Amino acid sequence: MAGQPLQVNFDDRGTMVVVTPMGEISYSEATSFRAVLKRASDLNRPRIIIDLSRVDDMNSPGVATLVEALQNARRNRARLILVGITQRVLAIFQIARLHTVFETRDTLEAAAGE
Amino acid sequence: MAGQPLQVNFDDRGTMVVVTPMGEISYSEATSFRAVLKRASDLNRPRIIIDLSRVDDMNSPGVATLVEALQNARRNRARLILVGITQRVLAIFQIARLHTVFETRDTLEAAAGE
Amino acid sequence: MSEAPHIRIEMLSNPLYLAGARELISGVCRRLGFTEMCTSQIALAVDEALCNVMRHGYDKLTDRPIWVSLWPGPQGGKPEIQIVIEDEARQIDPADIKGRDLDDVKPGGLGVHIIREVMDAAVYEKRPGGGMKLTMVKKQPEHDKPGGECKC
Amino acid sequence: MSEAPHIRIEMLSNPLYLAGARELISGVCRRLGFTEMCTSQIALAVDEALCNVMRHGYDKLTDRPIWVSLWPGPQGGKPEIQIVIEDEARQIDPADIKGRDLDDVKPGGLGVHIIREVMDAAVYEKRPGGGMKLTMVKKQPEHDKPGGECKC
Ligand SMILES: Nc1ncnc2c1ncn2[C@@H]1O[C@H](COP(=O)(O)OP(=O)(O)O)[C@@H](O)[C@H]1O
Ligand SMILES: Nc1ncnc2c1ncn2[C@@H]1O[C@H](COP(=O)(O)OP(=O)(O)O)[C@@H](O)[C@H]1O
Repeated sequence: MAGQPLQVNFDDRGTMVVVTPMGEISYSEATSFRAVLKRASDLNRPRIIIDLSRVDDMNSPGVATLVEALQNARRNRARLILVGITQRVLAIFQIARLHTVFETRDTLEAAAGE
Repeated sequence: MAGQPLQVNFDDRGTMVVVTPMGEISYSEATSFRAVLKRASDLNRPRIIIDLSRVDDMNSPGVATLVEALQNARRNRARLILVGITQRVLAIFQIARLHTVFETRDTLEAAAGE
Repeated sequence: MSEAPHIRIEMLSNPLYLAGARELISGVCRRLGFTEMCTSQIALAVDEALCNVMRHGYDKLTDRPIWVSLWPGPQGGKPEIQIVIEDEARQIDPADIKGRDLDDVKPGGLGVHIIREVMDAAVYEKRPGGGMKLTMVKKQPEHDKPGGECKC
Repeated sequence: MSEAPHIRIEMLSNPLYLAGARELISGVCRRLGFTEMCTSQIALAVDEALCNVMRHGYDKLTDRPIWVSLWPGPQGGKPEIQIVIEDEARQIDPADIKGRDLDDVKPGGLGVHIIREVMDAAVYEKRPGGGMKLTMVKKQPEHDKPGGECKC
Protein backbone atom coordinates (compact mmCIF):
# COMPACT_ATOMS: atom_id res chain seq x y z
CA MET A 1 0.00 0.00 0.00
CA ALA A 2 1.91 3.02 -1.19
CA GLY A 3 2.32 5.83 1.28
CA GLN A 4 2.16 3.62 4.36
CA PRO A 5 4.90 4.60 6.85
CA LEU A 6 7.70 2.09 7.49
CA GLN A 7 7.70 -0.15 10.56
CA VAL A 8 10.67 -2.36 11.41
CA ASN A 9 10.68 -5.45 13.63
CA PHE A 10 13.96 -6.41 15.23
CA ASP A 11 14.54 -9.89 16.64
CA ASP A 12 17.87 -10.82 18.27
CA ARG A 13 18.07 -14.63 18.40
CA GLY A 14 21.58 -14.88 19.84
CA THR A 15 23.30 -16.51 16.87
CA MET A 16 21.46 -14.39 14.41
CA VAL A 17 19.44 -11.22 14.20
CA VAL A 18 16.32 -10.95 12.05
CA VAL A 19 15.27 -7.53 10.78
CA THR A 20 11.78 -7.26 9.26
CA PRO A 21 10.86 -3.96 7.61
CA MET A 22 7.20 -3.50 6.72
CA GLY A 23 5.95 -0.89 4.27
CA GLU A 24 8.08 0.94 1.74
CA ILE A 25 11.74 1.85 1.98
CA SER A 26 12.31 4.96 0.01
CA TYR A 27 13.80 8.39 0.55
CA SER A 28 12.11 9.33 3.85
CA GLU A 29 12.47 5.89 5.41
CA ALA A 30 16.09 5.23 4.47
CA THR A 31 17.56 7.12 7.44
CA SER A 32 15.61 5.28 10.13
CA PHE A 33 16.09 1.96 8.34
CA ARG A 34 19.83 2.58 8.16
CA ALA A 35 19.83 3.17 11.95
CA VAL A 36 18.10 -0.17 12.59
CA LEU A 37 20.57 -1.98 10.33
CA LYS A 38 23.42 -0.33 12.20
CA ARG A 39 21.96 -1.60 15.50
CA ALA A 40 21.74 -5.09 14.01
CA SER A 41 25.34 -4.88 12.82
CA ASP A 42 26.58 -3.65 16.22
CA LEU A 43 25.31 -6.84 17.88
CA ASN A 44 28.08 -8.71 16.04
CA ARG A 45 25.93 -11.77 15.35
CA PRO A 46 27.41 -14.16 12.77
CA ARG A 47 24.23 -13.96 10.71
CA ILE A 48 22.02 -10.99 9.79
CA ILE A 49 18.76 -11.85 8.10
CA ILE A 50 16.68 -9.14 6.46
CA ASP A 51 13.15 -10.31 5.71
CA LEU A 52 11.91 -8.23 2.77
CA SER A 53 8.67 -10.13 2.21
CA ARG A 54 6.62 -7.28 3.63
CA VAL A 55 8.37 -4.50 1.75
CA ASP A 56 6.09 -3.52 -1.07
CA ASP A 57 8.19 -0.78 -2.55
CA MET A 58 11.77 0.39 -2.55
CA ASN A 59 13.82 2.90 -4.43
CA SER A 60 17.50 3.69 -4.68
CA PRO A 61 17.98 5.24 -1.20
CA GLY A 62 16.46 2.01 0.17
CA VAL A 63 18.70 -0.13 -2.01
CA ALA A 64 21.69 1.90 -0.84
CA THR A 65 21.00 1.04 2.81
CA LEU A 66 21.11 -2.65 1.92
CA VAL A 67 24.37 -2.31 0.01
CA GLU A 68 25.83 -0.47 3.00
CA ALA A 69 24.62 -3.21 5.36
CA LEU A 70 26.27 -5.81 3.12
CA GLN A 71 29.56 -3.94 3.22
CA ASN A 72 29.39 -3.65 7.03
CA ALA A 73 28.61 -7.37 7.32
CA ARG A 74 31.58 -8.26 5.12
CA ARG A 75 33.84 -6.08 7.21
CA ASN A 76 32.61 -7.85 10.38
CA ARG A 77 32.85 -11.28 8.72
CA ALA A 78 29.11 -11.76 9.24
CA ARG A 79 26.74 -13.33 6.72
CA LEU A 80 23.95 -11.09 5.41
CA ILE A 81 20.96 -12.90 3.89
CA LEU A 82 17.96 -11.31 2.19
CA VAL A 83 14.70 -13.22 2.44
CA GLY A 84 11.36 -13.16 0.58
CA ILE A 85 12.16 -10.53 -2.03
CA THR A 86 8.96 -9.55 -3.85
CA GLN A 87 8.73 -9.27 -7.65
CA ARG A 88 8.60 -5.52 -7.38
CA VAL A 89 11.73 -5.22 -5.29
CA LEU A 90 13.51 -7.85 -7.39
CA ALA A 91 12.91 -5.71 -10.46
CA ILE A 92 14.76 -2.82 -8.81
CA PHE A 93 17.64 -5.10 -7.83
CA GLN A 94 17.84 -6.31 -11.41
CA ILE A 95 17.97 -2.82 -12.85
CA ALA A 96 20.74 -1.98 -10.38
CA ARG A 97 22.43 -5.32 -11.26
CA LEU A 98 22.57 -6.18 -7.59
CA HIS A 99 20.50 -9.39 -7.65
CA THR A 100 23.63 -11.50 -7.85
CA VAL A 101 25.56 -9.53 -5.25
CA PHE A 102 23.37 -10.48 -2.27
CA GLU A 103 22.90 -13.91 -0.75
CA THR A 104 19.16 -14.61 -0.88
CA ARG A 105 16.68 -17.23 0.33
CA ASP A 106 13.00 -17.70 -0.38
CA THR A 107 11.93 -18.13 3.22
CA LEU A 108 13.01 -17.15 6.71
CA GLU A 109 13.24 -20.83 7.63
CA ALA A 110 15.71 -21.46 4.81
CA ALA A 111 17.81 -18.49 5.86
CA ALA A 112 17.74 -19.35 9.58
CA GLY A 113 18.53 -23.04 9.02
CA GLU A 114 21.79 -24.48 7.57
CA MET B 1 -5.22 -2.16 -9.29
CA ALA B 2 -6.52 1.32 -9.95
CA GLY B 3 -6.54 2.43 -13.56
CA GLN B 4 -6.93 -1.04 -15.01
CA PRO B 5 -9.55 -1.05 -17.80
CA LEU B 6 -12.80 -2.97 -17.19
CA GLN B 7 -13.36 -6.45 -18.64
CA VAL B 8 -16.72 -8.19 -18.40
CA ASN B 9 -17.41 -11.91 -18.71
CA PHE B 10 -20.89 -12.96 -19.75
CA ASP B 11 -22.16 -16.48 -19.15
CA ASP B 12 -25.70 -17.50 -20.24
CA ARG B 13 -26.60 -20.70 -18.37
CA GLY B 14 -30.20 -21.02 -19.64
CA THR B 15 -32.04 -20.50 -16.38
CA MET B 16 -29.70 -17.79 -15.28
CA VAL B 17 -27.11 -15.43 -16.65
CA VAL B 18 -23.90 -14.66 -14.79
CA VAL B 19 -22.16 -11.33 -15.43
CA THR B 20 -18.61 -10.96 -14.09
CA PRO B 21 -17.02 -7.52 -14.32
CA MET B 22 -13.28 -7.35 -13.60
CA GLY B 23 -11.46 -4.12 -12.79
CA GLU B 24 -13.07 -0.90 -11.73
CA ILE B 25 -16.52 0.42 -12.61
CA SER B 26 -16.41 4.15 -12.57
CA TYR B 27 -17.28 6.97 -14.90
CA SER B 28 -15.61 5.76 -18.10
CA GLU B 29 -16.66 2.14 -17.66
CA ALA B 30 -20.29 2.73 -16.72
CA THR B 31 -21.53 3.03 -20.31
CA SER B 32 -20.09 -0.26 -21.53
CA PHE B 33 -21.08 -2.02 -18.31
CA ARG B 34 -24.63 -0.72 -18.70
CA ALA B 35 -24.71 -2.20 -22.24
CA VAL B 36 -23.65 -5.63 -20.96
CA LEU B 37 -26.30 -5.51 -18.21
CA LYS B 38 -28.90 -4.57 -20.83
CA ARG B 39 -27.86 -7.61 -22.90
CA ALA B 40 -28.22 -9.78 -19.78
CA SER B 41 -31.64 -8.35 -19.08
CA ASP B 42 -32.81 -8.85 -22.69
CA LEU B 43 -32.23 -12.61 -22.38
CA ASN B 44 -35.20 -12.70 -19.99
CA ARG B 45 -33.64 -15.29 -17.67
CA PRO B 46 -35.40 -15.68 -14.32
CA ARG B 47 -32.15 -15.00 -12.51
CA ILE B 48 -29.38 -12.47 -13.15
CA ILE B 49 -26.25 -12.91 -11.08
CA ILE B 50 -23.63 -10.17 -10.98
CA ASP B 51 -20.34 -11.41 -9.55
CA LEU B 52 -18.59 -8.37 -8.05
CA SER B 53 -15.74 -10.26 -6.40
CA ARG B 54 -13.26 -9.00 -8.98
CA VAL B 55 -14.38 -5.39 -8.93
CA ASP B 56 -11.81 -3.50 -6.90
CA ASP B 57 -13.30 -0.07 -7.18
CA MET B 58 -16.59 1.56 -8.00
CA ASN B 59 -18.05 5.02 -7.82
CA SER B 60 -21.51 6.45 -8.22
CA PRO B 61 -21.86 6.04 -12.01
CA GLY B 62 -21.04 2.35 -11.40
CA VAL B 63 -23.51 2.10 -8.56
CA ALA B 64 -26.13 3.74 -10.77
CA THR B 65 -25.80 0.99 -13.41
CA LEU B 66 -26.53 -1.61 -10.73
CA VAL B 67 -29.58 0.27 -9.46
CA GLU B 68 -30.82 0.53 -13.05
CA ALA B 69 -30.27 -3.21 -13.56
CA LEU B 70 -32.24 -3.89 -10.39
CA GLN B 71 -35.12 -1.79 -11.63
CA ASN B 72 -35.10 -3.55 -15.01
CA ALA B 73 -35.04 -6.94 -13.29
CA ARG B 74 -38.01 -6.00 -11.12
CA ARG B 75 -39.94 -4.84 -14.17
CA ASN B 76 -39.22 -8.20 -15.88
CA ARG B 77 -40.01 -10.14 -12.69
CA ALA B 78 -36.46 -11.51 -12.67
CA ARG B 79 -34.30 -11.93 -9.59
CA LEU B 80 -31.06 -9.93 -9.47
CA ILE B 81 -28.39 -11.18 -7.07
CA LEU B 82 -25.05 -9.53 -6.28
CA VAL B 83 -22.23 -11.85 -5.32
CA GLY B 84 -18.87 -11.43 -3.57
CA ILE B 85 -19.02 -7.73 -2.76
CA THR B 86 -15.60 -6.56 -1.54
CA GLN B 87 -15.15 -4.38 1.56
CA ARG B 88 -14.35 -1.43 -0.61
CA VAL B 89 -17.46 -1.70 -2.73
CA LEU B 90 -19.58 -2.48 0.33
CA ALA B 91 -18.45 0.80 1.88
CA ILE B 92 -19.81 2.69 -1.14
CA PHE B 93 -23.11 0.80 -0.96
CA GLN B 94 -23.35 1.70 2.70
CA ILE B 95 -22.75 5.39 2.12
CA ALA B 96 -25.44 5.31 -0.58
CA ARG B 97 -27.66 3.30 1.81
CA LEU B 98 -28.13 0.70 -0.87
CA HIS B 99 -26.71 -2.32 0.97
CA THR B 100 -30.19 -3.43 2.07
CA VAL B 101 -31.82 -2.78 -1.29
CA PHE B 102 -30.00 -5.50 -3.22
CA GLU B 103 -30.25 -9.26 -2.71
CA THR B 104 -26.69 -10.45 -2.02
CA ARG B 105 -24.83 -13.72 -1.56
CA ASP B 106 -21.27 -14.41 -0.50
CA THR B 107 -20.48 -16.85 -3.30
CA LEU B 108 -21.51 -17.65 -6.83
CA GLU B 109 -22.49 -21.17 -5.71
CA ALA B 110 -24.87 -19.77 -3.11
CA ALA B 111 -26.42 -17.45 -5.67
CA ALA B 112 -26.71 -20.10 -8.38
CA GLY B 113 -28.17 -22.73 -6.02
CA GLU B 114 -31.54 -22.57 -4.23
CA MET C 1 -4.55 27.16 5.28
CA SER C 2 -4.32 30.23 3.10
CA GLU C 3 -0.79 29.79 1.74
CA ALA C 4 -0.04 28.02 -1.58
CA PRO C 5 -1.18 24.40 -1.80
CA HIS C 6 1.40 21.78 -0.87
CA ILE C 7 0.51 19.75 -3.90
CA ARG C 8 -1.73 20.64 -6.78
CA ILE C 9 -2.92 18.77 -9.86
CA GLU C 10 -3.81 20.58 -13.06
CA MET C 11 -5.62 18.16 -15.33
CA LEU C 12 -7.75 18.00 -18.44
CA SER C 13 -11.42 17.10 -17.93
CA ASN C 14 -10.73 13.65 -19.37
CA PRO C 15 -11.88 10.54 -17.45
CA LEU C 16 -8.54 9.03 -18.47
CA TYR C 17 -6.99 10.97 -15.58
CA LEU C 18 -9.52 10.15 -12.85
CA ALA C 19 -7.61 7.10 -11.65
CA GLY C 20 -4.35 9.04 -11.47
CA ALA C 21 -5.87 11.89 -9.49
CA ARG C 22 -7.58 9.46 -7.12
CA GLU C 23 -4.35 7.56 -6.57
CA LEU C 24 -2.43 10.72 -5.78
CA ILE C 25 -5.03 11.65 -3.16
CA SER C 26 -4.83 8.15 -1.69
CA GLY C 27 -1.04 8.18 -1.57
CA VAL C 28 -0.98 11.55 0.18
CA CYS C 29 -3.75 10.65 2.67
CA ARG C 30 -2.08 7.39 3.68
CA ARG C 31 1.18 9.17 4.15
CA LEU C 32 -0.56 11.76 6.34
CA GLY C 33 -1.72 8.90 8.55
CA PHE C 34 -5.37 8.47 7.56
CA THR C 35 -6.69 4.92 8.01
CA GLU C 36 -7.11 2.86 4.87
CA MET C 37 -10.91 3.08 5.05
CA CYS C 38 -10.83 6.84 5.49
CA THR C 39 -8.30 7.18 2.68
CA SER C 40 -10.49 5.34 0.21
CA GLN C 41 -13.54 7.33 1.22
CA ILE C 42 -11.72 10.62 0.68
CA ALA C 43 -10.51 9.36 -2.71
CA LEU C 44 -14.09 8.36 -3.56
CA ALA C 45 -15.39 11.84 -2.68
CA VAL C 46 -12.77 13.49 -4.88
CA ASP C 47 -13.56 11.08 -7.69
CA GLU C 48 -17.28 11.88 -7.46
CA ALA C 49 -16.57 15.61 -7.45
CA LEU C 50 -14.29 15.34 -10.50
CA CYS C 51 -16.86 13.20 -12.35
CA ASN C 52 -19.48 15.87 -11.68
CA VAL C 53 -17.27 18.64 -13.03
CA MET C 54 -16.68 16.58 -16.19
CA ARG C 55 -20.30 15.53 -16.68
CA HIS C 56 -22.32 18.47 -15.44
CA GLY C 57 -19.88 21.38 -15.46
CA TYR C 58 -18.15 20.73 -18.77
CA ASP C 59 -20.89 18.64 -20.43
CA LYS C 60 -18.36 15.85 -21.11
CA LEU C 61 -15.88 18.01 -22.99
CA THR C 62 -12.52 16.36 -22.36
CA ASP C 63 -10.05 19.21 -22.93
CA ARG C 64 -10.98 21.70 -20.22
CA PRO C 65 -8.91 22.47 -17.11
CA ILE C 66 -9.59 21.22 -13.58
CA TRP C 67 -7.39 22.04 -10.56
CA VAL C 68 -7.17 19.92 -7.44
CA SER C 69 -5.22 21.51 -4.55
CA LEU C 70 -4.23 19.88 -1.28
CA TRP C 71 -3.24 21.33 2.08
CA PRO C 72 -2.39 18.92 4.87
CA GLY C 73 -3.38 19.89 8.41
CA PRO C 74 -0.70 20.67 11.04
CA GLN C 75 1.70 17.70 11.26
CA GLY C 76 1.87 15.70 14.45
CA GLY C 77 -1.79 15.85 15.43
CA LYS C 78 -4.62 13.84 13.94
CA PRO C 79 -4.45 13.62 10.15
CA GLU C 80 -6.35 16.37 8.41
CA ILE C 81 -6.62 17.53 4.82
CA GLN C 82 -8.22 20.34 2.88
CA ILE C 83 -8.98 19.67 -0.77
CA VAL C 84 -10.11 22.34 -3.23
CA ILE C 85 -11.42 21.50 -6.70
CA GLU C 86 -11.76 24.35 -9.19
CA ASP C 87 -12.94 24.55 -12.78
CA GLU C 88 -13.79 27.06 -15.50
CA ALA C 89 -17.09 25.40 -16.25
CA ARG C 90 -20.64 26.67 -16.37
CA GLN C 91 -21.62 28.35 -13.11
CA ILE C 92 -24.54 27.00 -11.12
CA ASP C 93 -26.23 28.23 -7.96
CA PRO C 94 -24.58 26.24 -5.12
CA ALA C 95 -28.06 25.68 -3.65
CA ASP C 96 -28.94 23.65 -6.76
CA ILE C 97 -26.13 21.18 -6.15
CA LYS C 98 -27.78 18.64 -3.94
CA GLY C 99 -28.05 14.88 -3.67
CA ARG C 100 -31.38 13.20 -4.05
CA ASP C 101 -33.46 11.71 -1.25
CA LEU C 102 -31.86 8.34 -0.62
CA ASP C 103 -35.14 6.65 0.28
CA ASP C 104 -36.13 7.10 -3.34
CA VAL C 105 -34.04 4.33 -4.91
CA LYS C 106 -33.13 5.26 -8.46
CA PRO C 107 -30.01 5.43 -10.59
CA GLY C 108 -27.95 8.59 -10.29
CA GLY C 109 -28.07 11.43 -7.82
CA LEU C 110 -25.57 9.78 -5.47
CA GLY C 111 -22.39 11.77 -6.06
CA VAL C 112 -23.19 14.87 -4.03
CA HIS C 113 -24.64 12.73 -1.28
CA ILE C 114 -21.43 10.68 -1.06
CA ILE C 115 -19.30 13.84 -0.96
CA ARG C 116 -21.33 15.33 1.91
CA GLU C 117 -21.49 12.05 3.82
CA VAL C 118 -17.77 11.33 3.61
CA MET C 119 -16.29 14.77 4.20
CA ASP C 120 -16.58 16.93 7.32
CA ALA C 121 -17.25 19.95 5.15
CA ALA C 122 -18.06 20.41 1.46
CA VAL C 123 -18.83 23.93 0.26
CA TYR C 124 -19.61 24.90 -3.33
CA GLU C 125 -19.01 28.47 -4.51
CA LYS C 126 -18.96 30.40 -7.77
CA ARG C 127 -15.40 31.50 -8.58
CA PRO C 128 -15.19 35.26 -9.12
CA GLY C 129 -13.39 34.79 -12.43
CA GLY C 130 -15.85 32.12 -13.71
CA GLY C 131 -16.31 28.45 -12.98
CA MET C 132 -17.01 26.66 -9.71
CA LYS C 133 -14.99 25.92 -6.59
CA LEU C 134 -15.58 23.09 -4.13
CA THR C 135 -13.78 23.20 -0.78
CA MET C 136 -13.69 19.99 1.23
CA VAL C 137 -12.19 19.26 4.65
CA LYS C 138 -11.66 15.93 6.31
CA LYS C 139 -10.22 15.03 9.72
CA GLN C 140 -9.43 11.51 10.79
CA PRO C 141 -12.22 10.65 13.31
CA GLU C 142 -11.21 9.88 16.92
CA HIS C 143 -12.49 6.37 17.36
CA ASP C 144 -11.23 4.79 14.21
CA LYS C 145 -9.12 1.68 14.39
CA PRO C 146 -6.52 1.11 11.66
CA GLY C 147 -8.17 -1.00 8.98
CA GLY C 148 -11.52 -0.48 10.67
CA GLU C 149 -14.51 1.34 9.28
CA CYS C 150 -14.17 5.10 9.17
CA LYS C 151 -17.08 6.86 10.87
CA CYS C 152 -17.21 9.20 7.92
CA MET D 1 3.77 16.87 -27.85
CA SER D 2 4.26 20.59 -27.58
CA GLU D 3 0.79 21.59 -26.37
CA ALA D 4 -0.08 22.00 -22.66
CA PRO D 5 0.41 18.91 -20.50
CA HIS D 6 -2.64 16.71 -20.05
CA ILE D 7 -1.98 16.44 -16.38
CA ARG D 8 0.54 18.29 -14.28
CA ILE D 9 1.52 18.13 -10.62
CA GLU D 10 2.87 21.14 -8.81
CA MET D 11 4.34 19.99 -5.51
CA LEU D 12 6.58 21.11 -2.69
CA SER D 13 9.99 19.45 -2.46
CA ASN D 14 8.77 17.44 0.53
CA PRO D 15 9.25 13.63 0.58
CA LEU D 16 5.73 13.50 2.08
CA TYR D 17 4.42 13.89 -1.47
CA LEU D 18 6.62 11.33 -3.24
CA ALA D 19 4.14 8.50 -2.75
CA GLY D 20 1.27 10.61 -4.08
CA ALA D 21 3.17 11.67 -7.19
CA ARG D 22 4.29 8.11 -7.87
CA GLU D 23 0.76 6.80 -7.48
CA LEU D 24 -0.59 9.37 -9.90
CA ILE D 25 1.98 8.32 -12.50
CA SER D 26 1.08 4.66 -11.92
CA GLY D 27 -2.65 5.31 -12.23
CA VAL D 28 -2.19 7.20 -15.49
CA CYS D 29 0.24 4.67 -16.98
CA ARG D 30 -2.04 1.71 -16.22
CA ARG D 31 -4.94 3.56 -17.72
CA LEU D 32 -2.88 4.25 -20.85
CA GLY D 33 -2.37 0.50 -21.18
CA PHE D 34 1.19 0.02 -19.93
CA THR D 35 1.82 -3.41 -18.39
CA GLU D 36 2.04 -3.58 -14.61
CA MET D 37 5.79 -4.15 -14.70
CA CYS D 38 6.38 -1.23 -17.04
CA THR D 39 4.09 0.97 -14.96
CA SER D 40 6.03 0.35 -11.80
CA GLN D 41 9.34 0.92 -13.54
CA ILE D 42 8.18 4.28 -14.90
CA ALA D 43 6.93 5.22 -11.40
CA LEU D 44 10.32 4.20 -10.00
CA ALA D 45 12.17 6.39 -12.50
CA VAL D 46 9.99 9.39 -11.61
CA ASP D 47 10.49 8.71 -7.94
CA GLU D 48 14.27 8.59 -8.36
CA ALA D 49 14.24 11.82 -10.35
CA LEU D 50 12.11 13.58 -7.71
CA CYS D 51 14.34 12.31 -4.90
CA ASN D 52 17.35 13.70 -6.72
CA VAL D 53 15.76 17.12 -7.13
CA MET D 54 14.97 17.17 -3.40
CA ARG D 55 18.38 15.90 -2.25
CA HIS D 56 20.82 17.33 -4.75
CA GLY D 57 18.94 20.21 -6.36
CA TYR D 58 17.29 21.71 -3.29
CA ASP D 59 19.70 20.32 -0.64
CA LYS D 60 16.75 18.82 1.28
CA LEU D 61 14.78 22.05 1.61
CA THR D 62 11.16 20.92 1.76
CA ASP D 63 9.27 24.02 0.64
CA ARG D 64 10.49 24.53 -2.92
CA PRO D 65 8.43 23.93 -6.07
CA ILE D 66 8.68 20.93 -8.39
CA TRP D 67 6.54 20.42 -11.49
CA VAL D 68 5.77 17.06 -13.07
CA SER D 69 3.99 17.24 -16.44
CA LEU D 70 2.55 14.34 -18.43
CA TRP D 71 1.66 13.96 -22.08
CA PRO D 72 0.26 10.63 -23.25
CA GLY D 73 1.20 9.44 -26.71
CA PRO D 74 -1.41 9.19 -29.48
CA GLN D 75 -4.30 7.03 -28.25
CA GLY D 76 -5.02 3.70 -29.92
CA GLY D 77 -1.45 2.67 -30.65
CA LYS D 78 1.06 1.29 -28.21
CA PRO D 79 1.07 3.09 -24.86
CA GLU D 80 3.52 5.96 -24.73
CA ILE D 81 4.16 8.77 -22.30
CA GLN D 82 6.35 11.85 -22.03
CA ILE D 83 7.16 13.05 -18.54
CA VAL D 84 8.87 16.36 -17.78
CA ILE D 85 10.20 17.25 -14.32
CA GLU D 86 11.15 20.86 -13.66
CA ASP D 87 12.54 22.69 -10.66
CA GLU D 88 13.97 26.08 -9.63
CA ALA D 89 16.95 24.48 -7.93
CA ARG D 90 20.65 24.95 -8.32
CA GLN D 91 21.77 24.47 -11.94
CA ILE D 92 24.29 21.79 -12.79
CA ASP D 93 26.01 20.86 -16.03
CA PRO D 94 23.89 18.02 -17.50
CA ALA D 95 27.13 16.17 -18.27
CA ASP D 96 27.80 15.94 -14.53
CA ILE D 97 24.58 14.07 -13.87
CA LYS D 98 25.64 10.51 -14.35
CA GLY D 99 25.17 7.16 -12.62
CA ARG D 100 28.17 5.34 -11.21
CA ASP D 101 29.81 2.28 -12.72
CA LEU D 102 27.59 -0.61 -11.62
CA ASP D 103 30.45 -3.07 -11.33
CA ASP D 104 31.69 -1.00 -8.44
CA VAL D 105 29.22 -2.12 -5.77
CA LYS D 106 28.69 0.67 -3.27
CA PRO D 107 25.79 2.50 -1.68
CA GLY D 108 24.30 5.37 -3.68
CA GLY D 109 24.80 6.41 -7.26
CA LEU D 110 21.93 4.30 -8.54
CA GLY D 111 19.19 6.85 -9.23
CA VAL D 112 20.44 8.22 -12.55
CA HIS D 113 21.32 4.73 -13.68
CA ILE D 114 17.79 3.51 -12.96
CA ILE D 115 16.27 6.46 -14.82
CA ARG D 116 18.39 5.84 -17.92
CA GLU D 117 17.86 2.08 -17.82
CA VAL D 118 14.09 2.26 -17.45
CA MET D 119 13.21 5.08 -19.84
CA ASP D 120 13.72 5.19 -23.61
CA ALA D 121 15.02 8.72 -23.30
CA ALA D 122 16.09 10.88 -20.37
CA VAL D 123 17.52 14.32 -21.15
CA TYR D 124 18.66 16.86 -18.57
CA GLU D 125 18.76 20.56 -19.46
CA LYS D 126 19.22 23.87 -17.69
CA ARG D 127 15.97 25.85 -17.77
CA PRO D 128 16.46 29.30 -19.28
CA GLY D 129 14.76 30.94 -16.27
CA GLY D 130 16.77 28.97 -13.70
CA GLY D 131 16.55 25.46 -12.36
CA MET D 132 16.74 22.11 -14.17
CA LYS D 133 14.48 20.23 -16.55
CA LEU D 134 14.42 16.48 -17.13
CA THR D 135 12.49 15.15 -20.14
CA MET D 136 11.75 11.43 -20.18
CA VAL D 137 9.97 9.32 -22.77
CA LYS D 138 8.77 5.75 -22.47
CA LYS D 139 7.02 3.48 -24.97
CA GLN D 140 5.56 0.13 -24.06
CA PRO D 141 8.00 -2.39 -25.62
CA GLU D 142 6.70 -4.77 -28.35
CA HIS D 143 7.30 -8.13 -26.81
CA ASP D 144 5.92 -7.60 -23.38
CA LYS D 145 3.24 -9.89 -22.03
CA PRO D 146 0.72 -8.45 -19.56
CA GLY D 147 2.09 -9.10 -16.08
CA GLY D 148 5.40 -10.16 -17.58
CA GLU D 149 8.73 -8.48 -17.25
CA CYS D 150 9.12 -5.23 -19.13
CA LYS D 151 12.21 -5.16 -21.36
CA CYS D 152 12.91 -1.70 -20.07
N1 LIG E 1 -19.57 20.34 -10.54
C1 LIG E 1 -20.88 20.52 -10.84
N2 LIG E 1 -21.24 21.44 -11.73
C2 LIG E 1 -22.53 21.64 -12.04
N3 LIG E 1 -23.54 20.95 -11.50
C3 LIG E 1 -23.27 20.00 -10.59
C4 LIG E 1 -21.92 19.74 -10.22
N4 LIG E 1 -21.95 18.74 -9.30
C5 LIG E 1 -23.24 18.41 -9.13
N5 LIG E 1 -24.05 19.17 -9.91
C6 LIG E 1 -25.54 19.11 -9.93
O1 LIG E 1 -25.98 18.34 -8.81
C7 LIG E 1 -26.78 17.24 -9.23
C8 LIG E 1 -26.58 16.03 -8.33
O2 LIG E 1 -25.31 15.43 -8.58
P1 LIG E 1 -25.02 13.95 -8.14
O3 LIG E 1 -25.50 13.78 -6.74
O4 LIG E 1 -23.58 13.69 -8.38
O5 LIG E 1 -25.92 13.02 -9.05
P2 LIG E 1 -25.92 12.84 -10.63
O6 LIG E 1 -24.59 13.29 -11.11
O7 LIG E 1 -26.14 11.37 -10.82
O8 LIG E 1 -27.05 13.69 -11.11
C9 LIG E 1 -26.40 17.00 -10.66
O9 LIG E 1 -27.43 16.40 -11.41
C10 LIG E 1 -26.08 18.41 -11.15
O10 LIG E 1 -27.25 19.08 -11.53
N1 LIG F 1 18.20 16.83 -10.04
C1 LIG F 1 19.54 16.92 -9.81
N2 LIG F 1 20.11 18.09 -9.52
C2 LIG F 1 21.43 18.19 -9.29
N3 LIG F 1 22.27 17.15 -9.34
C3 LIG F 1 21.78 15.94 -9.63
C4 LIG F 1 20.39 15.76 -9.86
N4 LIG F 1 20.19 14.46 -10.14
C5 LIG F 1 21.38 13.85 -10.04
N5 LIG F 1 22.36 14.72 -9.74
C6 LIG F 1 23.82 14.43 -9.61
O1 LIG F 1 24.05 13.13 -10.15
C7 LIG F 1 24.67 12.26 -9.17
C8 LIG F 1 24.18 10.82 -9.31
O2 LIG F 1 22.86 10.70 -8.84
P1 LIG F 1 22.27 9.27 -8.47
O3 LIG F 1 22.61 8.31 -9.55
O4 LIG F 1 20.82 9.44 -8.19
O5 LIG F 1 23.02 8.81 -7.17
P2 LIG F 1 23.09 9.47 -5.71
O6 LIG F 1 21.87 10.33 -5.61
O7 LIG F 1 23.04 8.31 -4.78
O8 LIG F 1 24.36 10.23 -5.69
C9 LIG F 1 24.32 12.90 -7.84
O9 LIG F 1 25.26 12.58 -6.84
C10 LIG F 1 24.29 14.39 -8.17
O10 LIG F 1 25.58 14.92 -8.16
